[in-house]
Amino acid sequence: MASVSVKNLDLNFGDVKVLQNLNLDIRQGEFLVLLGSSGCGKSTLLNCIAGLLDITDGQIFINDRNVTWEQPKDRGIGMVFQSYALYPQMTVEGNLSFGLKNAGVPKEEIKKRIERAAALLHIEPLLKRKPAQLSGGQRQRVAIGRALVRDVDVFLFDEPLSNLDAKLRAELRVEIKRLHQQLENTTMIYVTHDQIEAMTLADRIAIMRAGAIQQLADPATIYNRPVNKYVAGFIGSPSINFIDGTLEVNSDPVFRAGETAIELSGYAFSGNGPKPGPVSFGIRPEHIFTDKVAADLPFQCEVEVEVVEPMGADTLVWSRLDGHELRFRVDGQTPVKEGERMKIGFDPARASIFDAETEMRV
Amino acid sequence: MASVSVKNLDLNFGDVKVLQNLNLDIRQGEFLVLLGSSGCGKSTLLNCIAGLLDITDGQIFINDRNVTWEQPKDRGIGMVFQSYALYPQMTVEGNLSFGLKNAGVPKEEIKKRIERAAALLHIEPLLKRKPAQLSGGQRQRVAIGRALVRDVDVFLFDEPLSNLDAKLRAELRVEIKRLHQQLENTTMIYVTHDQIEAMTLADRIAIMRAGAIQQLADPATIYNRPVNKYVAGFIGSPSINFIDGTLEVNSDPVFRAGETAIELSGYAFSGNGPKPGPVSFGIRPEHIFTDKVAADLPFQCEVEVEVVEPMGADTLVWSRLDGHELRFRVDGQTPVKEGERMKIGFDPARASIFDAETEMRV
Amino acid sequence: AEIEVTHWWTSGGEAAAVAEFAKAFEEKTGHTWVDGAIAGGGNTARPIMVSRITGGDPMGATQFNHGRQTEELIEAGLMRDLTELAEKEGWRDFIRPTSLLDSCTVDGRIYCVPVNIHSWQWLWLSNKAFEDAGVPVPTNWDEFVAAAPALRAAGKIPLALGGQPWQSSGLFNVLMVALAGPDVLVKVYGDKDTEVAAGPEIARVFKAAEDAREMTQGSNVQDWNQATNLVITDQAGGQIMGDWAQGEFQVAGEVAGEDYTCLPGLGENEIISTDGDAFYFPVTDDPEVQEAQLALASTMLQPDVQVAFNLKKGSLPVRGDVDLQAANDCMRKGLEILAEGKTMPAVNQLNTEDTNNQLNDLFVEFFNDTSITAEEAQKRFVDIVAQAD
Amino acid sequence: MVGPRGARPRRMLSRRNIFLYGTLIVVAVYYLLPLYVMIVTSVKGMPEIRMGNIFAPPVEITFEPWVKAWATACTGLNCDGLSRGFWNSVRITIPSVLLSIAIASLNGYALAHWRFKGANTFFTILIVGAFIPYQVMLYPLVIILREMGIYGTLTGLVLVHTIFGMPILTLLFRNYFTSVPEELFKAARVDGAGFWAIYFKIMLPMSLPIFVVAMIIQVTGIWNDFLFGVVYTKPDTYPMTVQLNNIVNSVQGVKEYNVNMAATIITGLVPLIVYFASGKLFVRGIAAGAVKG
Amino acid sequence: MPAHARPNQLFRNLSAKIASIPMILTALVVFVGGTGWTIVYSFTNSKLLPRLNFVGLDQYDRLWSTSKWIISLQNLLIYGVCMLVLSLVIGFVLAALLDQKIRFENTFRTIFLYPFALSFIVTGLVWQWILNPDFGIQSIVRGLGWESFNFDPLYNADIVIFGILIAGLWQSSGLIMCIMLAGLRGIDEEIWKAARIDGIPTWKTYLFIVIPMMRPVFITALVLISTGIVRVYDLVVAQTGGGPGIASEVPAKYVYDSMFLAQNLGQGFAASTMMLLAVIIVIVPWAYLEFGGRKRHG
Ligand SMILES: Nc1ncnc2c1ncn2[C@@H]1O[C@H](COP(=O)(O)OP(=O)(O)OP(=O)(O)O)[C@@H](O)[C@H]1O
Ligand SMILES: Nc1ncnc2c1ncn2[C@@H]1O[C@H](COP(=O)(O)OP(=O)(O)OP(=O)(O)O)[C@@H](O)[C@H]1O
Ligand SMILES: [Mg+2]
Ligand SMILES: [Mg+2]
Repeated sequence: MASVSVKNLDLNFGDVKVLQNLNLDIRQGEFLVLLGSSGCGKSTLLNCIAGLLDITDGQIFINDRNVTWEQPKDRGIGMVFQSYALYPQMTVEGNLSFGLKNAGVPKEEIKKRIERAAALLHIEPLLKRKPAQLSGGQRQRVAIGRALVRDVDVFLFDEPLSNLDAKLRAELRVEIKRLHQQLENTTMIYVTHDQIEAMTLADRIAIMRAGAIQQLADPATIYNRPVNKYVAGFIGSPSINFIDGTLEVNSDPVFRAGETAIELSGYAFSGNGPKPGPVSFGIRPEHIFTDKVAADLPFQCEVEVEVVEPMGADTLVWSRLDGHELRFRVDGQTPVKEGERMKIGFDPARASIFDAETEMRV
Repeated sequence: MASVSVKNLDLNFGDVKVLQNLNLDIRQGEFLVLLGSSGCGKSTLLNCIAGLLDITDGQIFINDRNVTWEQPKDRGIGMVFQSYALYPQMTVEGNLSFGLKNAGVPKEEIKKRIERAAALLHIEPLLKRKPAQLSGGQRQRVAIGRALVRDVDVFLFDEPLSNLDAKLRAELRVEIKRLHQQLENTTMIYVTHDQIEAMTLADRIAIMRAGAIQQLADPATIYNRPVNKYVAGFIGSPSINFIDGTLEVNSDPVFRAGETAIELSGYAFSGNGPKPGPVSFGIRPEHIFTDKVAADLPFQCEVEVEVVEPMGADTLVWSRLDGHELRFRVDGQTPVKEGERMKIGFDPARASIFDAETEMRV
Repeated sequence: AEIEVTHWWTSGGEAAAVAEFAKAFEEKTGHTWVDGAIAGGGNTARPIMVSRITGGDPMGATQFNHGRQTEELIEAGLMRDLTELAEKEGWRDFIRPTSLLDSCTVDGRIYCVPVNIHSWQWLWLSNKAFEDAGVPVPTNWDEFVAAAPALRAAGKIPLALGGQPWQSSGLFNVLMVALAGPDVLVKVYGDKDTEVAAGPEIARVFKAAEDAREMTQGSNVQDWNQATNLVITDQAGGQIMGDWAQGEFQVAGEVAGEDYTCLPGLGENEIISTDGDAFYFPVTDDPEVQEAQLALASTMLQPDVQVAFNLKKGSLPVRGDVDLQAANDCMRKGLEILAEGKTMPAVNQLNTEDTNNQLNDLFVEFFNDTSITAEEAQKRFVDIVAQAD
Repeated sequence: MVGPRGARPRRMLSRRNIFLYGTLIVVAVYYLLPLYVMIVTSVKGMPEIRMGNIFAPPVEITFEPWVKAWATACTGLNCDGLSRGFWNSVRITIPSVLLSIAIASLNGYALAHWRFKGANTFFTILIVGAFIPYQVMLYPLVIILREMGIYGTLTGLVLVHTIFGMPILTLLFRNYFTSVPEELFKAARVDGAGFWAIYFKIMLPMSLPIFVVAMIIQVTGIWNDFLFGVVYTKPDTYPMTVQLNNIVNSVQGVKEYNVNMAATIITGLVPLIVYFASGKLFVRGIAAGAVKG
Repeated sequence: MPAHARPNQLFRNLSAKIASIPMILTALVVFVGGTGWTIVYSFTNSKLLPRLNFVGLDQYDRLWSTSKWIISLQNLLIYGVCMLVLSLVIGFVLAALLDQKIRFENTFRTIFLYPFALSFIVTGLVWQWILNPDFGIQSIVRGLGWESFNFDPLYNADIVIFGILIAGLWQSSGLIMCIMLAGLRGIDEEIWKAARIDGIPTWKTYLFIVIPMMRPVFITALVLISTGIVRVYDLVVAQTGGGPGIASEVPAKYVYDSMFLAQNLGQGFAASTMMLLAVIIVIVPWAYLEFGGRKRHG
């Protein structure tokens, strides 16, 4: 059953076409993450679903009801904003009850719901405070609570954690995940541009670019089998290494860049199999191994270390393969020096190859 | 040779003592990162060094010259701000040259310096644009360029990257690192609260808390041998696991928490060796291993998986050990299910143990 | 009923005079006078009054200078027709000169009650000032001009003149009557005769005005009664001003003939111009107010009220049949001239306000800017006369 | 180590401080001079004033002029000074201020958050309207009010003040509300609050400073208004400024400067009190309203 | 699933439209209506009462051949330029001085702002008095022994407009100062720090960095000052009544005088139409850019 579905949505601001013929179907209870670079239209899409923007063309259904022209409050949605958007002059309790009072919910019911939400979010002791007296994380929890008490079917989150510092962000991320597990049938649409958030939270991720959805799939697919070069480059941190070269299909397909030739026998080509021509070969830093492990892998070579970035648990090593920048990850304990030569290896089956022209996966 | 040295620095805002008796010596060419939670006085310290704040007591030396009472411009420093602080109505070129023109540097010299800085920062094509026409990363580069052209010995960075998105941040981080390598004798003091930045950039890290420096050491020491519980908890993401219990010193020291006992024969106690009493046992998620690897390690046990957070390359698993939350990292390819029981293990030698009362490392 | 009366009589003598009206009205008729004084002169008050009337919320009665100011309001049917009352009480029989009533008459109907006669044609002189200067008090304009240097030498301003524009044009008009005669004035303003206006007689007046301009240098005051005060306090030799100035002398306790001297027609051409004030009664549909309006109109013309009012105001009564025992020297002079029938129409009755305003602008500029020659000013004067309707 | 230590020494009489405070004090004198003259003159007797020096402190302090200005100064037949118009002014000012602020704030709010087609055109017209001299609109307004049948009533006057306060106030409120984060407004809409609920429950409590600013501008403007007060009312409802005008402009012999000054101060007292009472908020509010442009 | 038609746009956000009715009515009926009415009647020879008696451009002919009108325009130009420049300069300088973390900031701010609470009638009166050569500043200075001192702006036709300017500035610059101060407080602290590190002198920082950044503040101030300038009337009446002679006449006063003193409505309307025309030529394109464009935030 489709909980939210967007059909042929267009949205223009004056002459600027922000969303173009966008289609999206979200199952009930699904956790969908919208991921994309700044300005690609994520917030705009969310606002359209919430009814906060008048769409230019298309239709929006929530629980199979056409809500295209309904008021936000009648759509059965709750929304959490990046800047919290708490009502500064009301207490936490006032913030939570404002929507319910507007809807004419009886007093007792309001009380019950606030209690439940407060318990769920651990904000009982804060109910009498005003937003200014709360820390960032507490504020964000109240903002979530405000959506929660409204007992809606669809939750919209617009970068709810991006104003918080790393530690708090990690904590709240887990809380949101828990919340989703507890509210079984609640659909969540979550905008972010933090990949960790996207990967850890999503049932499915929609990668957006310039108002269009590039790929809509579960996190593993997006991570392992990105449909195009943009998605591949966007997902993963440190980001994927690209090596430009040509695909040769004699008997077995081979990727060739300068001196280097990589056999692609294990690679699962999409569609009609390999076609020769210029391509980009993408391999993730974390799929490149060194030393002993490397020795077992189908492709091996030696590179010179250019920059070393220790990151605590791991160390990121920057080197070059045939003139192309190549980064890879080694254990934080391994001693690596700049200028040193290292043996590396990877399995081409875990790579992603893209047509140089269309940038689509081959 | 000390490039920057701060002696017994006090700084009060009215009655609020922000910095107290702070001492700091920075070698020439060193890259020092100031790390600390919000409001701990990092920016204040930087401003004192720059001469933007009048200190209450103490002395500041730059290149062994007492600059305590000198004007900012005479201290031989360059500074880059979190908000870029570019002059919005001037072109990039104007931004870069304004300070030089005021200092009466000859035209040709200005031109040369701008060219060099622009080349170093890859902003040659932007010279004629205004800040509003630049992306965040480009703006930050211009801000760095503005400090660069001044040909100074000490660079101060106040959270220069915190306004940027993750990807850009990673790129610029590397650029700053390269810059430091290229400008050999230039000292850099860099404020951040992003740990990855701190770990990857720093020669030494100073962890600050409430106006005092908690630990000043190289990244590896800070990561592996934090001097107190605060530093241990502050550094590392996902953050370190703490298990409260007691230290027993019969023959070999043993850590005991409820049912669990961990032998500490490999642990390097600081100071006068182990003293029995209540302690916190800290072990980093990335130092906990599973399955085969775990089997070789000194301490092993079985836990139930509570939450699974896939993060692309790795997956974070939340479980419990004797009632205390325990997180650990497994490879992203490993299939882990919630509710499953897993075997884990770690080497207590890699742990950090803190006195429960003083919170200092034992 | 309560009847709201608006006027701009707020200075000392004026306020005392209007109080007489109010007292008599309330005592004699039992109606109530609600005073709506607006200070700042007709120029401030008039637009307010007109707005009130055109806005459909008129006062019960209002002061206006009779003349052409109200023509349009009457034509628009906003003013009450008093003809019935006038005929019943026989106004035409006792109001003198009858030209006063004529200027209240439009198409044969009477719309206002003239309450006094004010003549512009006076020169007020401070006896003490001349004494201080060691020259005799002049008896005509030429002597005055001749005495000016002596006054200057004694640190006095020979001729006081306030900064308000109407004072400048008034001064000029008085000069014109005195030096060229009332007929010329009627020709210029009444018949808009540009030939006369451009002619030698007026040129002579402009020359005299140049003298007068010289004599006024140094009087840094704005209001007319401040200028009068300069004469009262002997800082100035004299002032050309209407007989309303008399009230100020009286309030200051000065005695005509002893402390000050008055020269009607500047001593050259004794005449009374029949400026004056009149009351109009805007149309209203409240019968009680209507009744009170008639009662007020009638009260204002009653002999004793006329006497009381005009004594305070320093003006001449509009009826010839009253006895002004209490009148002082100057007033008596005026009454005599009036009795001789030496009267002339007021400038207001000849010119529209538009024309008057243009003249005000011309003369205030002329009297303040010594770089404007008499010839230039006359040329512009002729233009204004030519344009006037 | 030797050398400077601690805070950079500051001399109280540094060149910078002398320049800074010197300039401020000189300018402050220029601003205070008229106030000084007004106060000093208002407690002098007429003979002392006539003697000449307006800056000289009073030899003999008398509060006679104040009493006269407040209670006994005459205009025409009414000799009860400013007191006569005081309550009228209050009666005019309160509803005018309230209504004009209510309407302008609603306009500003609608313009900031509920734009509809053409709204900006109307707003532009309004801004241009701010440049029209009041006098030009006197006649058209008389006609409009007459046609509405409220000429000469308090309602009419309140309406006039509302109309003429609208451009600047709307600009002020619009800019202020625009600076309120849009997400707050969106959150409230999702919470089911409509136009009015958001205005009253969210915007209003958040915007007190700007309301205070608007109130000060309006109280000052309306309290000091003479033209509308006299054109659109009747003698028994004339505001205090009409009285003030009468006192100042009725010259009886010599101008009674002391009474004039006293009357002036008394009349200015109410806006001054309102202003002093909310001075701090004023500055803060203007910031929010003006800076965004 | 049924496709819904777009509902009637007229009834969307109905409350907002209802709430805007007063504004729409004011804009249309009062400002557009009143202005249109004024323009129409400027082509008539209306005297005391408006009458539709068309006379073509006669009123305009006369307007432009009247020296009082020309002088009014000149005065407005001088007054306007000076007022605009000086208000901005004084307002800004005072704000900049107050922004130096000085003591008694509150007191100084209050002093500079209090004249705003006084009406023009009052302002005009006090300044008329202080500038009166017989007992104002001039007589004081002469009393101090400097006999040749001359300072009588209100009685000297050449400089009378500056006498009015002194009072006008006194009254309104405080408000501008407040707005500027608020604007200065809104400038990012780090810009200042950056400039100090670059070694840029304070005055240059203000001139080349801060002022360009305060554009919106200057615009708000500009609207406030210029509406005040165009409408200046009370101050002139209270201070000089247009004198000496007609040396301090201003257009708003010309309009008033023509309409109510001369009882020549047509002339007054022609003058106000000219004023409006000037305002519209300057303001409308600007206002459109400033307010007509897209909402700039969010
Ligand atoms: N009111 C508006 N008028 C014109 N263009 C707008 C408006 N609001 C947004 N846009 C444009 O629409 C595009 C999409 O904006 P949107 O806010 O949806 O981006 P986003 O994906 O949420 O970005 P971010 O990650 O920065 O929040 C942007 O290019 C933006 O400039
Ligand atoms: N002008 C000031 N007056 C009073 N207290 C101040 C002032 N500036 C800063 N502080 C206080 O000094 C402390 C240190 O501030 P500082 O800006 O140095 O923190 P920080 O470490 O840079 O924090 P962040 O990471 O948020 O930038 C804070 O508690 C702050 O509240
Ligand atoms: Mg967004
Ligand atoms: Mg900081």
